[in-house]
Amino acid sequence: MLKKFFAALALFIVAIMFYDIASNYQERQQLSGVAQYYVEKGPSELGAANLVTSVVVTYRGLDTLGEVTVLFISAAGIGLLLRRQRDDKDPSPQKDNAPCSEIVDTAFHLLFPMILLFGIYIFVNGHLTPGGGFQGGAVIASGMMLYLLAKPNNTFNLQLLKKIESFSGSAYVLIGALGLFLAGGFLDNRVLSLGEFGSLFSAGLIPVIYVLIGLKVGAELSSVLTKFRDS
Amino acid sequence: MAEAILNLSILLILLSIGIGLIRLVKGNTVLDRVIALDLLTLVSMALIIIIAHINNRFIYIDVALVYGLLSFLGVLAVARYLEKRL
Amino acid sequence: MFQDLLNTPLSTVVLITGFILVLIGLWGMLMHKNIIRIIVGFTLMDTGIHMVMVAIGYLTGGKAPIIEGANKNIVYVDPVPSALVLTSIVIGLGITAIMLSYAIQIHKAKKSLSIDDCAEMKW
Amino acid sequence: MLLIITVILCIGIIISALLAIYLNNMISIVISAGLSGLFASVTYVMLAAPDVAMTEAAIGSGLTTLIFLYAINKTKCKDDINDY
Repeated sequence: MLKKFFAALALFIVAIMFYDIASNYQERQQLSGVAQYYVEKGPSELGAANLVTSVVVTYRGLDTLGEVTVLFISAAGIGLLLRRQRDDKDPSPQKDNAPCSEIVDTAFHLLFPMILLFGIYIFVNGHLTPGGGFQGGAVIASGMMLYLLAKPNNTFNLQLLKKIESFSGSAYVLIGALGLFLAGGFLDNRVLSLGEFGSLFSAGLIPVIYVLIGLKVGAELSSVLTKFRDS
Repeated sequence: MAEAILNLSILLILLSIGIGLIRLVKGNTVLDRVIALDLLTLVSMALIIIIAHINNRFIYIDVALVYGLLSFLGVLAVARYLEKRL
Repeated sequence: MFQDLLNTPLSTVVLITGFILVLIGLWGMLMHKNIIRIIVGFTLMDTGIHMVMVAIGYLTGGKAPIIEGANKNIVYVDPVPSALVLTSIVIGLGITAIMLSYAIQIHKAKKSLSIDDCAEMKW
Repeated sequence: MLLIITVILCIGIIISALLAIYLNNMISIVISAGLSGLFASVTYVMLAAPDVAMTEAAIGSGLTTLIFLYAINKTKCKDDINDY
């Protein structure tokens, strides 16, 4: 009872705070200064049609690097927490080896390449259409999730996933450092030529960096799923 | 004419969202709620496409494509769990 | 009065929903004893905060910030909150996964998911 | 028209969040939490943020549900049979 009272009190205080914000809120009519700069100068400066992409990859690129690092640390922490001890008292119960049903099997063979292709489409076209590395990586991890559900007895090659992850992570940092020497600064995309606005090979380094981010996120989320299943 | 058809389809979609929510609230078993999840995913896919038409931006359809390819995965995961073979 | 309600901006509705969602998630986190239910409350809070941030970035009549033509008169929404929320959702998945792996470890050690059984640090 | 759609979506979000707090069955809780993410992603499309909507769709529809189900499966008691 006392616990309920204190919980309600805490909720009430937070609600007062939120009420103050919500009652003074008015929908904005114009952009703030920084966003105004991004919208006006972004397309001609960086050559990417999708402004969110240019903010994520170039203008706030260092934040994205930190974010990818956080994701890597969380995947490593999950691996550390869910590792199987050598003297485990009760081993995980044996799964029956019966194959899964006909429908799931057929749908797996039909859909698995399509989902992977769609993920690749999303992160290659990140500078033109909505989407990008994080979304494409999540779609690829969903394809791997379909694999785990349809083939319960197989496992991934975890070493290969780890290699893809470390390769793309270090290539990301190296390409970022390349901009330090050949262009304006760290993670600047104007190392390659900007190309024609709106075509696939444009916007300098943005597609390359987004492909690397997509591979890294996809490999990390797939290894998290595998660790959860095998723990 | 086209405007009337558009409005009618929005009304039907909102009606089916309401029906799905009723099944979600009432549903006695887990299976009812899974069916409600599937229905609501399909209906919101249609809603995204209609919003793309209203705003006249056809790049929004990519979001509906993601739903179309991946929406069955949640239902499949719950089904494998209920089979006790996850 | 009724006319005013019909002219409510879209983002106000979404902002208020986000705040209510944060309150619901906080209530769930405070009132339940099962660790997995606490984590579900955390994900609800996460979604609410994302909705608030997206609503703050919206401009009246704004279009998605993807440039198609050279028309200067189109109003685009703010791209910065979109970029922040984009990364925040992925990090939210990582945090949820790490909390769930802690829950699995606690269950392995104590054979129970109730937080009342984790009493070592209690005083 | 857009306002009506948004209000109904927000009602859906709040109803599914309340269900995720108050239901007693674990699987129903996970399904309701996933549904609140789904409606939220349609709301992001309404607010002209398709990138965010795509992220929420790709992550909220499958991956979160699967991780929660694995955790529930690992922490289940043996005599817990009222799953349906």
